[in-house]
Amino acid sequence: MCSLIRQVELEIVNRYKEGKMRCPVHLSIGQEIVASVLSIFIKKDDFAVSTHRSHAHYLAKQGSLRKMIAEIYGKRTGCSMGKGGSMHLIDKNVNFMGSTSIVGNSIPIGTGLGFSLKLKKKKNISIIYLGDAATEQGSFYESINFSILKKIPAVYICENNFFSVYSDLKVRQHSKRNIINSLNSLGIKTFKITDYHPVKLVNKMQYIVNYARVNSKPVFIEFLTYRFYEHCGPNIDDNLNYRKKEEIKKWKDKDGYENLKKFLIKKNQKLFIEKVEYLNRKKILNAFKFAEKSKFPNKSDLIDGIYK
Amino acid sequence: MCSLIRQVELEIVNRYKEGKMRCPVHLSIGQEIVASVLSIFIKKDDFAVSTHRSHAHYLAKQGSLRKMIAEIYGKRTGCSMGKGGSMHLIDKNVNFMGSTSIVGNSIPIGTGLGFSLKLKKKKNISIIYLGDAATEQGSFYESINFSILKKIPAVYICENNFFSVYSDLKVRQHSKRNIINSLNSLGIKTFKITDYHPVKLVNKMQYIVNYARVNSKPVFIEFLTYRFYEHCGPNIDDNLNYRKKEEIKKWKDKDGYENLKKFLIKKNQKLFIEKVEYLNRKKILNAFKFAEKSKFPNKSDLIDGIYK
Amino acid sequence: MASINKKRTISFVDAINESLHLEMKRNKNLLCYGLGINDPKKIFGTTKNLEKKFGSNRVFDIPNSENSILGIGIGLAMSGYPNVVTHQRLDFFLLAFDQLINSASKWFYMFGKNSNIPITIRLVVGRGWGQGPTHSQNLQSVFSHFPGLKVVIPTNPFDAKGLLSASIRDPNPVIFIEHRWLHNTIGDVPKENYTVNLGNAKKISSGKNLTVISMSYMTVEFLKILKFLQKKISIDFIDLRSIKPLDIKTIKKSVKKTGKVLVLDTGFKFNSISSEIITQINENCFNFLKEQPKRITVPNIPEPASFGLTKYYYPSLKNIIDEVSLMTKIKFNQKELKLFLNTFKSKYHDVPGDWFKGPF
Amino acid sequence: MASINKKRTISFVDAINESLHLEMKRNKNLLCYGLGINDPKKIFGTTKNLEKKFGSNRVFDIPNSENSILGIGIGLAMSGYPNVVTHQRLDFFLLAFDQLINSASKWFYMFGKNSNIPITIRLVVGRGWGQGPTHSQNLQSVFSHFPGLKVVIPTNPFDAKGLLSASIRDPNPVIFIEHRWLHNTIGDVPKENYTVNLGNAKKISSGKNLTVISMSYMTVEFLKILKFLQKKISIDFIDLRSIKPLDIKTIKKSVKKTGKVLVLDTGFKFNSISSEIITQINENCFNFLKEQPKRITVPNIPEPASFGLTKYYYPSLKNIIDEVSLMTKIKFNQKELKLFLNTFKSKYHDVPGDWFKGPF
Ligand SMILES: Cc1ncc(C[n+]2csc(CCOP(=O)(O)OP(=O)(O)O)c2C)c(N)n1
Ligand SMILES: Cc1ncc(C[n+]2csc(CCOP(=O)(O)OP(=O)(O)O)c2C)c(N)n1
Ligand SMILES: [Mg+2]
Ligand SMILES: [Mg+2]
Repeated sequence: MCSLIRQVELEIVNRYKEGKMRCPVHLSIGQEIVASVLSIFIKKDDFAVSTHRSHAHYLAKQGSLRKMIAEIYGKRTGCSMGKGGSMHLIDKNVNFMGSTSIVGNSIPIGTGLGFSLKLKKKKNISIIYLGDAATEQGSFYESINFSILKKIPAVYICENNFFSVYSDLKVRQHSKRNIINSLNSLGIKTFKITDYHPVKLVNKMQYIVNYARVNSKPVFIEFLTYRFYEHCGPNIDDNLNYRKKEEIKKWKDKDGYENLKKFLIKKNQKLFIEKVEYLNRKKILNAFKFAEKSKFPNKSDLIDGIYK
Repeated sequence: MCSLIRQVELEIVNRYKEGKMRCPVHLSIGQEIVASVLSIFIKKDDFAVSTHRSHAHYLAKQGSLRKMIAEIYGKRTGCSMGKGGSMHLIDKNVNFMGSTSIVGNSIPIGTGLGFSLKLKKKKNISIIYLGDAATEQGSFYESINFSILKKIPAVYICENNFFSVYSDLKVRQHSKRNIINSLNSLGIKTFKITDYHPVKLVNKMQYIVNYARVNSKPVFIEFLTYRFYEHCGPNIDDNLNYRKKEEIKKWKDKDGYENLKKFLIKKNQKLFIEKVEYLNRKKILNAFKFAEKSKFPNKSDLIDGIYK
Repeated sequence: MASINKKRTISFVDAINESLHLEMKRNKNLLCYGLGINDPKKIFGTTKNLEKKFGSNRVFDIPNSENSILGIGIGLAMSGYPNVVTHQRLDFFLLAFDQLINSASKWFYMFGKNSNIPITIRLVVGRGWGQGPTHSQNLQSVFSHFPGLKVVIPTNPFDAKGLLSASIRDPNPVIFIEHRWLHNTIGDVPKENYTVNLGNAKKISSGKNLTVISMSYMTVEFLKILKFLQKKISIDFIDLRSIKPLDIKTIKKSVKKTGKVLVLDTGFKFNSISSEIITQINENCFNFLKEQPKRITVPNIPEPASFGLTKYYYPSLKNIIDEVSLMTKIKFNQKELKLFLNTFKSKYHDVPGDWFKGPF
Repeated sequence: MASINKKRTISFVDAINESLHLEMKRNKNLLCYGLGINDPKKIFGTTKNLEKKFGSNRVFDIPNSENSILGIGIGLAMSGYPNVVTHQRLDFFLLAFDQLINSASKWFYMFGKNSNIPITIRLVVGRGWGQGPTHSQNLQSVFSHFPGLKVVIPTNPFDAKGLLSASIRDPNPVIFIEHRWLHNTIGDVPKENYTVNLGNAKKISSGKNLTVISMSYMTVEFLKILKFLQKKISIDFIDLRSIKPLDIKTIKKSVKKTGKVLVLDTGFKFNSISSEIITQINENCFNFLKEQPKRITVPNIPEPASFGLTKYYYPSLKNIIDEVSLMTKIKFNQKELKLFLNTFKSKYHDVPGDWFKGPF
């Protein structure tokens, strides 16, 4: 999964300059490991919602790759018929219920989805991806309060990449802020992921997801992570110097994707990797071909779908 | 102060049925002790903002009694020229900067006022009164985060009377929710007031206010308290049975106002009390006379004041 | 609807309550929630016995978190739980504007018709008795600007019940506005579960001199003077009921006939629904207009709390009669008019009726 | 303003930046803040060097908490710190609707003129390149509905600078809307600090056959075709600049002269500013109208992200010319028209210019 996501994103990078993907793209490169590990434990009937940076989350939920690429190309075959663009992905076939572009906006929606699972008495969970900036929104706090109150099986996953666009955490949150403890005191079980060793990570994630699923209770997980490309767009923007060179290097060394690869190679899985990458490659090229070949929506699609 | 507030509110109760105070009133009877004790340590240049239930806070900040009563009567001499009513009190002469009716609405505003003190490098504080329900609003959490970030001398005072209108805490917050610890982990000093012994209370309040003032840092205080009258209006609504009889009795026994009185009587201050009450009584009657005699705003006042 | 037996008089509040009961029975997945929904006052009585009947899983109180609460409702709505959320004042709901506009209103469109949001948002609008600037805003104009929302305002118990049931069954987000001063009005309401179509205005009277288009509490105001006016003037009186979709067909037909139109609106004048209606009349019936279209709205001023000011703030019956008189050039005997208006004089202009003693 | 030397060409972005610099210098208490205000991109360059010059106490980045941030700004504004807050998209600001409407807009009124709120809210509106439903909303109509707010939309660098300075000095809350596609336009801008009055529209051309009233990016669009149209039609072209207060005086004068009016609006049609303008024209110039007032707006549809759809979404130059032609009954040679329109053909309709390569 990790490999698929990385390869997809790199292909977007490659082709963006062609000017055919005419919409903002927020790439996940550097952050794929979060959703990838989670994907092992997500069931089809689990819900997921996400943010502007949702490619990884969508794919990790088994969202259709072809439809995602077509959406970015603005085609009628896109997952949102071309109307939403990269920031509004959906694949109801796998219960990826939508990503939205307003910071904090999808958190209550995912909470409501989780509530519906509770009401249906299903042993499923609702996964809510969010960034570090979203934890500054009132909707985050309000939603957590509600899911504690109603014992909602919601898994809040904060990918803390230290930045909101180019704004450092320190201009937004006090350095002594301890969100893990703070939320915990509200009555939600919280986890902070610091160890990225593949096996440990997988085990921990399994424990967490299981906890939410079995107890029908919300959990909050903070992942420290890093994005390698610019906030929005296909370029690397380290030339802007908003992040320290050493910091960037440190995180590139920690790259979950590369480490996973190394780990697998050590386990003599090199062939396996190559095979996966080859298959991914084929799948991706197919998806782009599909997107390119697909038609734009018709003029009549413009007015269609305001009301059901 | 406590006595003044109680007497004012009781006079409103007495007269409300006359139908001349034609606006909602949210009485503070039972909760006066909070603002009263605080009033000892508030300076004129300190700011204060409040909520729909603001009579006590306004008076404790030395807001003009006459203007408050006139406002409730809808008169032109009212503190808001009759345009705001009981839920929108202001007295800029003493830096009571406004109370507003939307739950959580005045919290960021008081935070901004506190920020201005910081920018002016003044040794003043900004007092922000709020109810337990307001701690469920995103604006509460967002404001606290901001005041921690910017080291704002804001004193957040939560009067937890266990109810939002007639809705019990338990339908709004989980019983394990520990707001004191939760906020503390965000980086704000927090206090919970449990001991209502007058001397201890006064000492504690002094310490808290001083802490914010001297260190220019925000603090959060939770007061457990109780309202004796209905949520809105001049009646006692215990007949609705939304609160347990024992609970009501327990809190009536704890009544800060009565206990203060008893305490003072023990200290041989009975005469003092009588004198204060007599003077208050005169002041109050005067204020009501002033309000009754004052004129309604003119027709021309209606359109005046949309823009400055 | 034709065969519905109409011989039972109940209040607007009870009509709302009945609709909720019938719809919750009809759809086992329908949820109802809101601040105070299960408290002793039961949202002015509109939610009484709901929890008792349908349980606290389906009828629940909520934290004071309007924005997230709407988001949660959206999540529930898209996963099989259509729902009704109630706010005791419209003004509180402004906190939820992000979820309303950026999510609910456009979800169906922006996700290529993958998920629709069947949610009904009941908003109560206050007036008088010191409601003041933050408890009295009539914002149908603002809601109606946004593609994807429907906006409904019933003015009598029959429509209240039928429109609420229709809103609940509608697969889209519907803003359902209840004027507080209508809650205690009474009218004939059948026991059965029935719906009133969203998007259909109601013709209250037929005439040929003047079209009056009205909404919300203004409809009740105009009803008070309709008979009096009809003695001399033949009036097409239209109660909009739905603001969006707007029933331009009914409006068009009427204005083409009368050539004169007066719009009564409870919103702030600037960019009110009345402006849109007048503009659409221009677009559709310009050559039929015998006279400039007129509107009566509240002024571009927040409602002041003072009893001494609300008197000037809200248009009076006399204001309306004068305007009608001016437009139709039909004069009324001033003495007769005065006598007539005196029958409505109550000691207090700021309450819906003498039964009202505050506080809200 | 008469003596201002106008011989210097700068961009809209630089004009905004200059106003901020000059005003911060002029008023030592003025604060500027917003998400990303001090980041390397400096809000499209509009805030460059501000922090360097005035320090991080007066120019600061903020947490992602739009609602409270506005409340904090209100608190600052009422205690001696007028301020400018910037949001990189208008859509994000919907989170702050409670503070905007229930506090800022009515504070001065509802507290009996005790405190005014000098705050300027800069909102950037996106278009094209997949901005889509949540990055492209032109909500001037909604803001303008509320008593107490002013709403300003400059369309060129000169006005951008002068209107921003005027907004900042205005003692009331002002919504200042910047269309993203205007940011890179250039124009003559004096170096000095000057203001352009809020509430005054600008007459761009004088004529007698037709009044065209326009705002925001539509003004730029119409400017492209003005000369062409003027070859045959004498046009009064008015750029509103301020939506509220609306300069009805200038509009009235013009419509009384021409008797025909076309309003160009960037908002959703239903209840757009164009409806209010047409209604006020009805109220003020009904007997001067030779023809029904017309409007061109975006449809009642959220902007779709797809390149294939935005093409149909936004009115084209041809749409506008056709409408003008229809209204004035003056026909253009179709071949000539085609040739003319071809001069504007760029490969992509969804970018402000060829320089734009994404991502936003
Ligand atoms: C309410 C709101 N404010 C501002 C923005 C602009 N914006 C887009 S992405 C983003 C950064 C969000 O940071 P974070 O949540 O940490 O996610 P990341 O981009 O780091 O993955 C911002 C501020 C927005 N989309 N919505
Ligand atoms: C945003 C909002 N939601 C709902 C209301 C209705 N309302 C008025 S007072 C109140 C209760 C507030 O409870 P709390 O903050 O605990 O204050 P208390 O009344 O107990 O002093 C509510 C819900 C409101 N005014 N604003
Ligand atoms: Mg981040
Ligand atoms: Mg309370």
